[in-house]
Amino acid sequence: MTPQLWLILIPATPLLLVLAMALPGLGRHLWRLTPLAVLPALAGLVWLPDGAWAFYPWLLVGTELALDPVGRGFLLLTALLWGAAAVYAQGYLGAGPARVRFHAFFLLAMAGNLGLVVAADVVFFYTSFALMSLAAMGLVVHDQRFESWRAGWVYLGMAVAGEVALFTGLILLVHDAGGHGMVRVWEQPPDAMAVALLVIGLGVKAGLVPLHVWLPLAHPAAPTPASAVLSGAMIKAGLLGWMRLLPPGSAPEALGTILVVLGLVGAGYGVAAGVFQYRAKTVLAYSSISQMGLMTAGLGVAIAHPALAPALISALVIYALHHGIAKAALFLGVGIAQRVGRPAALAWLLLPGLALAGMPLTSGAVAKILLKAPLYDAPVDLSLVTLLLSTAAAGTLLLMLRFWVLAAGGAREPRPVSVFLWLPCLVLVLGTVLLPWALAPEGAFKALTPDHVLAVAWPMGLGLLIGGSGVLLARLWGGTMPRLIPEGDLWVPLEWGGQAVLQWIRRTSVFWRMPGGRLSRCLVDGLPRLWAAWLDRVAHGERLLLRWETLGLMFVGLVLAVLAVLYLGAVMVSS
Amino acid sequence: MTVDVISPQIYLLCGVLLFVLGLHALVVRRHLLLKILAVNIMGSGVFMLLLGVAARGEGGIDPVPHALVITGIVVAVSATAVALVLMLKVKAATGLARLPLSGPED
Amino acid sequence: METGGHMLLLILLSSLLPGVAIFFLKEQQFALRTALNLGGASLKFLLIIALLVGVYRDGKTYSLSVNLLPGIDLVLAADALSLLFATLSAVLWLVTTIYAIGYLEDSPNRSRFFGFFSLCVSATVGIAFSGNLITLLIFYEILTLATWPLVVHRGTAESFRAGRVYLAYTLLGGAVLLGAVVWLTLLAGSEPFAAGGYLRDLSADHGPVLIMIFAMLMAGFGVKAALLPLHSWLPRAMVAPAPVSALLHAVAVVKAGAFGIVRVLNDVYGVDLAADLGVTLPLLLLAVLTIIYGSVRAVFAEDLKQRLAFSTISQVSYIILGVALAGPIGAVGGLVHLVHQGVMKITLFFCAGNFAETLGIHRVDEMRGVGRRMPWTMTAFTLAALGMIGIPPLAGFISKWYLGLGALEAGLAWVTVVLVVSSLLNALYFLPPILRGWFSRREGPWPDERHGGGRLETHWMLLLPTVAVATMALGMGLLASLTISPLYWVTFIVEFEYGYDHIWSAIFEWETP
Amino acid sequence: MPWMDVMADMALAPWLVILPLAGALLAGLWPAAARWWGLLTGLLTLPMALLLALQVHAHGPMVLYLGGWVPPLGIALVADGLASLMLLMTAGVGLAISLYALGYLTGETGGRWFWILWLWLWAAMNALYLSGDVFNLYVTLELVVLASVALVALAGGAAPLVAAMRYLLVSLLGSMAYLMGVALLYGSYGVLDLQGLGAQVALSAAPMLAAALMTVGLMAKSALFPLHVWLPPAHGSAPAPVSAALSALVVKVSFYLMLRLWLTVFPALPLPGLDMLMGALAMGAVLWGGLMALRASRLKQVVAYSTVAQVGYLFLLFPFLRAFPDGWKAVVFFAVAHGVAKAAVFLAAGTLQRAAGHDRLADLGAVMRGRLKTSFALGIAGASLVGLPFTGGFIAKWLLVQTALEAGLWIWVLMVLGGGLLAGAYVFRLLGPAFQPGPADPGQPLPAVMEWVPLALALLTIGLGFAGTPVLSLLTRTLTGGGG
Amino acid sequence: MIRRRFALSPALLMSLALAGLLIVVVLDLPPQPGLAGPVAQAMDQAGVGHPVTAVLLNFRGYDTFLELAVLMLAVLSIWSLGRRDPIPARPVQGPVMHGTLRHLIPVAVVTGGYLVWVGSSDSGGAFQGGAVLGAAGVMLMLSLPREMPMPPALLQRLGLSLGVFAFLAVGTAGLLAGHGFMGYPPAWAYHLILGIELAAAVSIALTLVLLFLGGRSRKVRHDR
Amino acid sequence: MQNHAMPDEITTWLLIGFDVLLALTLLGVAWRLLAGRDLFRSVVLFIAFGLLLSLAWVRLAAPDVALAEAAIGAGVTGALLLVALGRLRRLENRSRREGKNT
Repeated sequence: MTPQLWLILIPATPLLLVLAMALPGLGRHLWRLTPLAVLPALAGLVWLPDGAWAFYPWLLVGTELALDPVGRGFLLLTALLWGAAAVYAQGYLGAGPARVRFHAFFLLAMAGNLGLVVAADVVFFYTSFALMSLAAMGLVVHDQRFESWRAGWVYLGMAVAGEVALFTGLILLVHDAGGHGMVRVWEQPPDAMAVALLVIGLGVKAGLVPLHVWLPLAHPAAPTPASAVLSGAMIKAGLLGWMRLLPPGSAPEALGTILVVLGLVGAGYGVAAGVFQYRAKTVLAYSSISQMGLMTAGLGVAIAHPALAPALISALVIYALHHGIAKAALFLGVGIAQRVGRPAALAWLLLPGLALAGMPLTSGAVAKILLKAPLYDAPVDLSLVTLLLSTAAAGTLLLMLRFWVLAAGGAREPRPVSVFLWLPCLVLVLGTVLLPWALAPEGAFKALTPDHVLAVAWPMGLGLLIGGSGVLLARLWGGTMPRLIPEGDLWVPLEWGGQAVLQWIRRTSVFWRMPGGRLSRCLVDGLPRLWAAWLDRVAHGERLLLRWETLGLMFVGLVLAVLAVLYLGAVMVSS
Repeated sequence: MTVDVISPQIYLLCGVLLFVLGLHALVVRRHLLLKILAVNIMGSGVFMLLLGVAARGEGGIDPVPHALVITGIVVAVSATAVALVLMLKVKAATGLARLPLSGPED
Repeated sequence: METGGHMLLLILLSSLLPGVAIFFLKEQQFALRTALNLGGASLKFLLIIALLVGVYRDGKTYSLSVNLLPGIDLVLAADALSLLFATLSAVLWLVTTIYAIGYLEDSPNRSRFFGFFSLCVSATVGIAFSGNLITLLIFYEILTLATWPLVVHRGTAESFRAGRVYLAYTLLGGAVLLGAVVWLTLLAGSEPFAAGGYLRDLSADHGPVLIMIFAMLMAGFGVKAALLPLHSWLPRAMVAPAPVSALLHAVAVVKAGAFGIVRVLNDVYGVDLAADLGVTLPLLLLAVLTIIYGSVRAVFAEDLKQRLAFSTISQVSYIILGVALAGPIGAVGGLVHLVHQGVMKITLFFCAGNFAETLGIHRVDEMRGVGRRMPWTMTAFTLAALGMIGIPPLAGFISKWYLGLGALEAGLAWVTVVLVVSSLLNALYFLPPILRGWFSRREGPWPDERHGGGRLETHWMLLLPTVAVATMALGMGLLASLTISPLYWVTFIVEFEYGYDHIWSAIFEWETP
Repeated sequence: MPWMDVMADMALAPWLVILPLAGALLAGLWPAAARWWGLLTGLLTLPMALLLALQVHAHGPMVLYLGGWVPPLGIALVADGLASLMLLMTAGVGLAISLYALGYLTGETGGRWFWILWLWLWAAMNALYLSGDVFNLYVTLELVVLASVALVALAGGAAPLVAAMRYLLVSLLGSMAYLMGVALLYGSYGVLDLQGLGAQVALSAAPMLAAALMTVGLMAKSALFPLHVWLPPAHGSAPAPVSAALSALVVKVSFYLMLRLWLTVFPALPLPGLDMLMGALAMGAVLWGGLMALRASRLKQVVAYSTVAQVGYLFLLFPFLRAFPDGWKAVVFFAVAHGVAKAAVFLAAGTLQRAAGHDRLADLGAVMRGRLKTSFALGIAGASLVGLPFTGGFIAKWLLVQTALEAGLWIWVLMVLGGGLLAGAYVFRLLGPAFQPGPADPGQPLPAVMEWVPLALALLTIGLGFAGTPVLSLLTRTLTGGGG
Repeated sequence: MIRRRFALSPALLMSLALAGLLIVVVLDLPPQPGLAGPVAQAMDQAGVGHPVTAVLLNFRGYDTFLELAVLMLAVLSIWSLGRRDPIPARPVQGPVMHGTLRHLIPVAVVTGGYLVWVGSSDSGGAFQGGAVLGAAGVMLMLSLPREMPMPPALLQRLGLSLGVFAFLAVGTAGLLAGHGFMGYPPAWAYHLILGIELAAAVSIALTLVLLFLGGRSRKVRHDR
Repeated sequence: MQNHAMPDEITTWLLIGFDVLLALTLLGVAWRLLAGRDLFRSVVLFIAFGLLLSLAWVRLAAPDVALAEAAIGAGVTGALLLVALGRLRRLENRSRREGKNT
């Protein structure tokens, strides 16, 4: 197996499967094979050497695929999550009428996500990114409820805007670099415009704070397996994009500061908005925003201090892996939690939640420690950042508390949980515990040292304290959580405003007529009448001319006129 | 001979006036017969002009205009004959021996 | 000069003669007509392949010239650009013929339709092979003559109105063009097209005149290319049957205009001279305005074909935008869009025709749930529409990519903003039908369902061409760097015909890390 | 080529008068066989005209002194480029008209009269083209008038008779004006042959008045706006071959004569001023004729008004002549292109009219669909009228625009192009009914020749699209005079 | 009445203007030699003695030929317009008329013949002679019974085209014999001209009669 | 010489006087016939005009033309006009009769 074939198979397998689904007859049953589409990726993880690189001159405008350590981490995450979600979807969707369509879009998005991880040139990255974004639309609106459509439109609008920003940014990058290979792009420091566009374009996907509004809308609206990959794998594409396109050292350092600020704001805001939510999946979505904020901040530090970059990047990979797995486990768990009793539900959800909050012994603790460790080596004092990172863990626990309350509460509809549902979930839950030992054993061991335990434990304690007191207060006053921040926060006022504007436009006739419509209608109606009138006038003239007297007069008159002009001409000539 | 110097001028003048008279009548008179007569008189005017020119010639009487006028007379009578028959046909077809004021509406 | 001219003549005749023969066939002679149609189309295709082989492998030159007036010749010649356009025409004609046979099954006046259809293609190929401006003008006008009967084919009052508007515009354009060409011929003689233009020597004395002529030429070609103030015939011409709209929009009329503009800019004036005269920027602005305007109107159009028509107005101007950027990469983007837009738009029109013919769907809001009933067509529609938006890996992306790069290269970064806005607008009017088609549920019966009950979602002659062109739209993007791809070809044209030297390496010789 | 040399010695020009005249006489003597005499004449005249054109092209203009009497005493026959081109066009169109008439006039009592008069008309036109003497031209002009008036009246009925009467009177008025001009010229210079006059005419009152009278007289005959009113009824109501002959050929005759006069006799007269007047009238003609053609509801009327419009282009002669000595060539090519195309259109219209039994444009759809060949002829020839490419009309339009542009005469460029648009409007209006929905119906059974001849003429217009160079080079062999 | 018809109007004004212009021009015509000189010089080769006849039938014979053609065409045109009506308002038939005619017609024939013959040397010629003959014919027509049996159609047509035909034949013969179209061999000129004149006179006379009758003959259906 | 000259001059002036008179008569006749209302009178005047014209031709030393004019211009044309007028009258009567009948 050469890397040449293997690397292309990683994104191509799901695509080939989609194509096969178009086969008459047999195609209708091929959706069963969806989970297998990640096999080449998994195999690649195992077999492909570091720095595997392949070049496909026939594909697009010349495509490079490669697998570097960062890519390997993300590939693991992607393949694992998509695989798990695919298996889960087999059980979750059952034999619904639109399952073929769901799986088709699922596979397309999967292909995109896998492709962007292995992409080593800008065009293929963008292609995969677009494929993933647009195909995910099919997952978001799958249920065709009003909510899905609303979420879908917001998602799609933002995704397309993001695509366009990304496209423009990439063009600027490529223009500056003179080639579209990633290596080529890295050689050239990108200009500010490109950076801004890339931050925005990828920020949409990564849930960067003002661009995050689609997340809390889309996650609860999508079917559970789709939410899992959306939140676990796809939003990491934004992070990966930043790492790929704005690598520390090449990107301007001011960007780092901006990302740190935006990231931390996002981390805090995610918590603040999340605790006021009433649906478990929404809470998870805000948690994702918050966690992505942390990762963004981490990347920001790396960009601001390129010296710290190697350590921070690998830490971010671990963190992304950890968050992806834990978040996917939680989403899948939500699906199970609705079908089992309250204790069982809590059991499914407890471990990933704690992992997310940074509970020692879980991946969370390891990830947080790895992320924070380089910060202490920074040339400037980053203790504020560190402190805020730690504090965020308290917020995460708070969110998890809210999540547990919501997931375990409410009406239950016990149903048998098939193996397709619990198996992938179980794998992921176990993953949260086992992952650090497999990937970063020394980090995992380091996390067991007391001061580290303490470092991750006090925020949890703080969170527990706030959460507990909050729950107590609620019990005492018998009140419920105030709906301070609606689902989709910023989007809601925007939507109101937009609808008001639309109403106004609809009322004001100037707007809803097609531009130029009135003028053209005026011309279309008026000109023929004018024309007919003129024709009548001409015809009347013709009748007049037809009279012999007119004809004779004209004749004599013309003789005189010709004579006159001849005379004038003669005068002109002689003078 | 002084005689021949002056009198052709008179005929030249007369010829021109006949031409214009005929032309005017052709324009303003409605009856086709009169129009035909007018054309003939126009022609006579031209013939008179030609013969006047011939008579005025320096090298004696010029026979070429005579020939031309004879030819012209014959042509005129041919045209007149055709016009008269056509007039009769128009009269028979429309009941009027004049051109209608306006053409047939389509 | 007369080497292999018979080949070019043969290519012209391969559609002309069957066309003329078809006119005189009886309505019922289905088999013969179909044989003539397909035979002609296939023959043309093969001949063009042979021509390609001759030009590229054996290095032959093909040209034919017939004297028209002293000093003025009718010249047919095959250069890379003409081959590009001719190939596009030939391929799409073949496809459209099949489609049209299926589409017009059992409708009246088919002989007439196919006759004019063939004439139309002959004129288009003539435009492609025109070796000088006069020849281009001649075939351009012939095209007007040949397409009018197609526009009014249905014979309704509405189609006559459309035909009148079409004629008014195109004849006016033709007249202006004639004036311009005559003027130019007076100034510079009837020179053959030459890369880099042949007016350079003239520019010193005749600057303002050349600008004036340029404006007239643009107006003349702009009518068919539906540049901004001259566009409004196009949406009306939508009353024509779907294959006509498809061919009109993708290849024949609109492209003829764009092709003419490309020819004038590159082979008559030359980009340098045009830039010196300062005419490229106004053209660029016009193209930009058209792009935006067409897109905005498309957003407001509820009729599917109308929406596609406005989209055409917008998209064709990309070609003009590309060449007006006056730089090599922009030219690559523009020229490659000539092909890409053709393939994508023909796909869209085929799809619209399929919807209308199979289910009676004419409006965007009637498309709910059509994806389940006609998944193949809907897939084709999706591919082409996404391509139009510029989503990779479809053909439209390649165009936009190089247009964007070309804009940056030309130092006109703001043009990328236009591309962005246009892409957003494209998304605004193409995504709703896609989403409705795939994800909405349909309640109640279709407006007018035909071709039901078969194993396929519609008549195979409708489906096959649709899928074929959709595949092409995908393939042209996905495999853009294959030697047979339009991109490769266009790069060849731009580098070797127009003499830019770094383009090829920038696009096709990648550095291996 | 040897046969060319042999030919050079042959006096071909008289035969072009003798042949049709002999045909006319024979047809008159044996009216029952008139059609065959007509056909024979057509078949003989065309090669003769072709040979003459070749001869002129090869050896330059040929002047033949009749009876051996050299002008100013005698009369000269002048066969130069212009004349031989007009002869050739007349022969070509004439043969087509003859063939068509074979089918059109079967079993009609008027048929034989058509043949006799048509052959006379042909002979008269040929005599006129060849004549080099102002008075002789008058006689031939009268011959043309008498023959064509009789042809118009041939249809019978009130409208054609009134039309013929009006036509006759206008023509006589024009002839008289022309004759007055002849008299004035003779009075001034004492010669009658064109070359001799051209050598003497100087800028003075008498030739100016003569020029005014002759020009306006001929304008009336060639139906220039506003003296065009006699034409549409006459051409619109005559039988199809007659309409074709009148519109395609007879109108050109008086135009030819005017061109000849201004080329040969009056070059000394000043054109500035006159060019503006004539140009304005021409523009009026193009607009007026075009608008009326757009309004007319009957097929043949549309075509007749189209002639009114197209005659306008002919009178661009004056602006062009002022700009260049060679400016007239474009106009002559236009005249030829228009002649062929208009004949095709009128003949096709006749076929459709005969097939449908009427020529109301709105109801012709079925027949147009049923008679594809004819509709095609209508379309192609119409395209030539519009000036669409591959037709003679395009080359003609090109030449007009080129000439106007070369002279910097913008306004005429606009007029030619705008007139083309109007032509486009009415031509496509003509073709419109063919595209209305409905059944195809070939209508009355008709002889095949009535379908093939218009088509052949239409194809000839395409042929003319490639004849620009030879025609122009033939036209360089034209005698122009003046400079006296 | 008359004044009203010729009332002052734009037409009259323009006519007066034209008249004025013409008068000025005509009175100002420069003296010029005309063609008297060339004619006089060529008379010795003309074959006839009278200059007008020489011009008519030799120097400008082509004009005369076409003029005959015009006459013939006029008859044909009239025939093409349809059959004739009976002649209205005949003089009363009676002995006076008859007797007059009986004397007048031979005189006219002789006069006509003489005029034709004398044309070669003095005033007169084919047209005048033909006209006199024609006038006689017209009178005969007027005097004869209402529906006179006309000569056979072919004969009519032959007579009608005799002049043109003779002219054309002689002209073509000249062309073939190398004297040019419308050229006479000098030695034969007189005879040929006289022959043509005679033929022309017959034709003219017949033509005039037929013009007078107007329209094709009613009874004898000679064109079927 | 003077004696001889006097009659010459007188003759000259007489002739000129005759010419003027003839010209005026011609013009007057032409006017009357064109302006008149009675067609028959016009025709008769036209014949007279033709005869006067031939007189004028004689004065202009054109006897051939005078002969032709008298025979054709006045004679034949006159006859043509008269017969045409007669037919016209008959047509008028016929149409009047028909008008009455209907």
